[in-house]
Amino acid sequence: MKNAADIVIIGGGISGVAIGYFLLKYGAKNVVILERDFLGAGATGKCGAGIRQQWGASINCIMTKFSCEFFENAAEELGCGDVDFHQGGYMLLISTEKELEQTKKNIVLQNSLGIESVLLSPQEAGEMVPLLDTSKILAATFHRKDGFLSPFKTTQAFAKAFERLGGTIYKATNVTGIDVTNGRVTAVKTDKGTISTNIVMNAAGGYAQQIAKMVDAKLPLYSERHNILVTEQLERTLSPMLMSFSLNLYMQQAPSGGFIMGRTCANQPRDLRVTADSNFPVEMARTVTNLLPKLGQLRMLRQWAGLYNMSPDKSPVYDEVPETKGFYVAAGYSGHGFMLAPATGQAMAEIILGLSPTLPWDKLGLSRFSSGNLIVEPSVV
Amino acid sequence: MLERSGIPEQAQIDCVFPAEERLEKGPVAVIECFEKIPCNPCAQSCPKSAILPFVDINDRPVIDDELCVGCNACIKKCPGLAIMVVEYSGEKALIKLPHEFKPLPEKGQIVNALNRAGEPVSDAEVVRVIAGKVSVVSIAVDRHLIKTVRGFSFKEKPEIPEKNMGNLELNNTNELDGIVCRCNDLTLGDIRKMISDGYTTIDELKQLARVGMGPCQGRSCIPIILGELSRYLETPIKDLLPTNFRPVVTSVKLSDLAEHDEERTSV
Amino acid sequence: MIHTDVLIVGAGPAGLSAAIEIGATGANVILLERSNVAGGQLIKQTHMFFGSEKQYASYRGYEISDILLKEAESMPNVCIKLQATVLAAYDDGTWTADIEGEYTKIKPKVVVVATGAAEKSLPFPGNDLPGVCGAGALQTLMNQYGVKPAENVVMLGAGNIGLIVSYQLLQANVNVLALAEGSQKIGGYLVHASKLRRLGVPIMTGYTVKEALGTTALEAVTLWKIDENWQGIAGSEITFSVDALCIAVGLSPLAELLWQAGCKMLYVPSLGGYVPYRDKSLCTSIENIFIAGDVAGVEEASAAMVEGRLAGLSAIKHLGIDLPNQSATEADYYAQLASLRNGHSGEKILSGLSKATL
Amino acid sequence: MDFKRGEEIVFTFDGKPVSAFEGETVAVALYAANVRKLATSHDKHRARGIYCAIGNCASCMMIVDGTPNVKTCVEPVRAGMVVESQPDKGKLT
Repeated sequence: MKNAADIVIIGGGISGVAIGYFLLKYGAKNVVILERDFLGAGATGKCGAGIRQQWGASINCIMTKFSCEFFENAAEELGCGDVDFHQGGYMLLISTEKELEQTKKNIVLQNSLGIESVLLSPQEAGEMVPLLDTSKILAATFHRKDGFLSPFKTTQAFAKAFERLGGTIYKATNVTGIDVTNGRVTAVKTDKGTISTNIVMNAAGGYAQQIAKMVDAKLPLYSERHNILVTEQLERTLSPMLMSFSLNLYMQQAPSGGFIMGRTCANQPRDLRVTADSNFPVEMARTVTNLLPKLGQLRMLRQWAGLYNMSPDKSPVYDEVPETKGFYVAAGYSGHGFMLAPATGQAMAEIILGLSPTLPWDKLGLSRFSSGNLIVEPSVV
Repeated sequence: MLERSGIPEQAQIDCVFPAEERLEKGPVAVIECFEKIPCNPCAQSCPKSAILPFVDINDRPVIDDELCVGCNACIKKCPGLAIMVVEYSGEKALIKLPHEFKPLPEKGQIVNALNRAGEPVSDAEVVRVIAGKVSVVSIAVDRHLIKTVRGFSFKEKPEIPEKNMGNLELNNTNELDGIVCRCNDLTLGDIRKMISDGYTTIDELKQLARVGMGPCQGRSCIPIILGELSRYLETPIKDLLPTNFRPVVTSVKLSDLAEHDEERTSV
Repeated sequence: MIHTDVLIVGAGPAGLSAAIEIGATGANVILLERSNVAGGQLIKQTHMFFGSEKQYASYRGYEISDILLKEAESMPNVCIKLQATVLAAYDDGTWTADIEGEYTKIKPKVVVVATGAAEKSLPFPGNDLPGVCGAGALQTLMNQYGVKPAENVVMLGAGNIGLIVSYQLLQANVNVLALAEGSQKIGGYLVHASKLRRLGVPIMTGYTVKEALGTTALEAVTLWKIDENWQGIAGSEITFSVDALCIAVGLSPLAELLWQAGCKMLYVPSLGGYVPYRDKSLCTSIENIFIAGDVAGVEEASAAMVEGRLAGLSAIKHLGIDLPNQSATEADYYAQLASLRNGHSGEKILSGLSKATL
Repeated sequence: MDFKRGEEIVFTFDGKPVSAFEGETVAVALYAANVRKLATSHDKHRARGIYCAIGNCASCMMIVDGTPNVKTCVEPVRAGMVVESQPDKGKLT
């Protein structure tokens, strides 16, 4: 194991490998990624890996547009295999007047940013997705460039590109502590050895707060368990990804043919537990069969859970912590970390290397929580 | 030897056979049980307690052939059908054998007498048939075969296709080394390649190739993959990172889930 | 949500015995069995049983299952449900099941998991052809449904299952052309092996399957000799024309529910695979979850029955019910298990148990 | 061994009538009618048949009365059932 590095990234999920790639792309040298289990073992390997540009806050629209364009030619840029980007579009289902009002505003914002989302009548939505019971919705929005990717292949593509540019990845390596001398990071201690460094990138996802404690930094974030299930595999019958905030669900038919679906359940534990929730299958089944009755024939095969790293305004945090020099954090994605990964990589590379920001990353700093100008993001499941 | 072929050695047989004089005096049980296994029904079944009581259930049975009258009680009780009753009767040897096959032979029928390897050694005449859950068939053979004959078979044997069919050209669609993951059609070669490419945990293989994620939930493939990983990493399986087994054991319909009756309080 | 004192998963020899032990105290028991008939492996075992009279020795498997089932059914507080698959165990103590198509949630005070074991599979060319199946499958066809499984069979594996199923195939007048065993020695009881040899079935130790041949179904199988590290020796091939190849290369515990519930697990080869850690009284690392039978370690049905009784007794103690001569009964069960495991076949089990016992 | 067989019923397999006994499962009835190939694997389209016979594996999946992916080795036979072999991953009806 190396005993020194310019930058040590903690966390081998999609954010960690993306940040690593962008750092080396913009000229950083001697970058190391430390992963406790294997790449994508955390929330990355547990999520539906969707990507949508249909948001209420412009910064989120801009960042996901950036990410979408990156994913569209990731195979060439990373040069390490396909990322299975299935661009079947996202269909957001609207079932309340209040939500319809907010959605109309969102569409104006999105169109102004070059995102060609459209409003659909229930009948139009029904033609695109025959499985839908259109009586349950008032309207829908659709953006054909949205879709989902393979979380595993995308993570592997970033990781291989990172290694090809000279980066080093240590799997099965657990971070046990971070040395700080007069307010500056000096080394990262692991169960396999110690690496001296002046820059530590906290990309530990749901464990961001645990890692931050190692430098006595307090993050206004909490990690919450979110359950998800997959059904048996069938022939492809559903192309777009479906989502509804008011009806509280998201669903896709994965390349394997299984339908992946999830929702936000009440009072979920915040103790980093990723066990299965005993009420989730029934709640999920009721939600889905209410909206898509034919899916009642589908058999649930498996249920699992991952951590959402929640921020107060449900928008990400990209910043250096005030308490300790050289300790950077990228977290608080509140359930859409995967789709933001290219933007996260770009942001952290520019912040760490002091490059001029291509997007207003400062709006996503920690200071916003004390100054009060939060980026309230209404559209999150 | 017995452990390899299943056929006891002559020496082992000799030491469970009573002396020649005893065989002349009348029927006596012979128990060909040469292994210490947890089993004692023979001792319990003997009305004459000629089979000495077991100290430990794994003891091997010992017969006091003065007490034994060859009444067949133990033949029917031995789970391993290891007991037969034998006696000399003039020029012949009478052998009573346990039989659990249909159809039963008839009295007077001529059958093949078989040795312990199932090979015919001579003809034999069926002298008596006692039908039951375990039937007892006694056959008569030449007396010098008393230690050789251990079974019988009917004269007309079902024709069994001869063994070596090298010339079977079947358009064989076999993958080179067999299917490991039946749900996703992954062969042993596929698995070994992925492991040598650096994916050295079950969960990585699951994510990469969906192995263990099909309807069988990894029951047939994961044990094999553990073996492969253990060999490749030279690490005992108990030290490998285990995978997770998630709900549900067998798939359940979403409609059954949706129709769940929360209030029901009895099965 | 259904609240009950005890949930027992699996109505095989272990599950039924646990139900009888607990049922006698009057505690409420729900016994769920996924198959449409109770008895687990027992109903397929047409041979007479080993062990001592306490474990119904000399009875036939399906007779024992009838005895146990009748006794369990005679207790009003024991509710037995067939075609009831236990689906999941959640960390909040909820267990879910699909009982005849009805999704059910149960919150038991105590659970006895007696889910048994399933056949191991073997990778070799053609191993997925129809006609290549587990020994249990042939037994199910023969002994449960009375269907003649095949005309000509080759059996793989000389453990007790391979030997016994071969004998049962002969009884169903199927030709067992050969029994191949990869290791140099017969694994099962030698009396079973002698039975087969007397009936003309060759036992080929040191041989294993090279390839199964056929297009839409099995037509032939090629065996070959193997050296000490199980590599085939070219030129030693023998091909048999068969319509069934029966795999009996060992069982491994069906421990998924214990994984889900969060029990500490350990891989123990001599017990068949991953098994839960447990204490002497068969309690797992989770205090209200007990195990019995092959899920605790692959053994004979006789041991499964005694473990069922022992786990039942431990569950009763956990419920706070104390019976008059409880410690005497418990000592008897420990003694029975010790004697069953005293032979040379027991050494393997005892060494495995020593690793898995807390 | 004597078997108390249920009364005889008929169901169809790929259009052809197959007789079975009440209490049998679909896969067992087909096996008795000498049908060995029950399913085809999705990826390499290899023939599959009874393997575990107790619902542990996925080698006997067929379409039963329109529902795909039914484990026929644990699916009880019913008179008039329509059983079809499943060429693909199955479709919603």
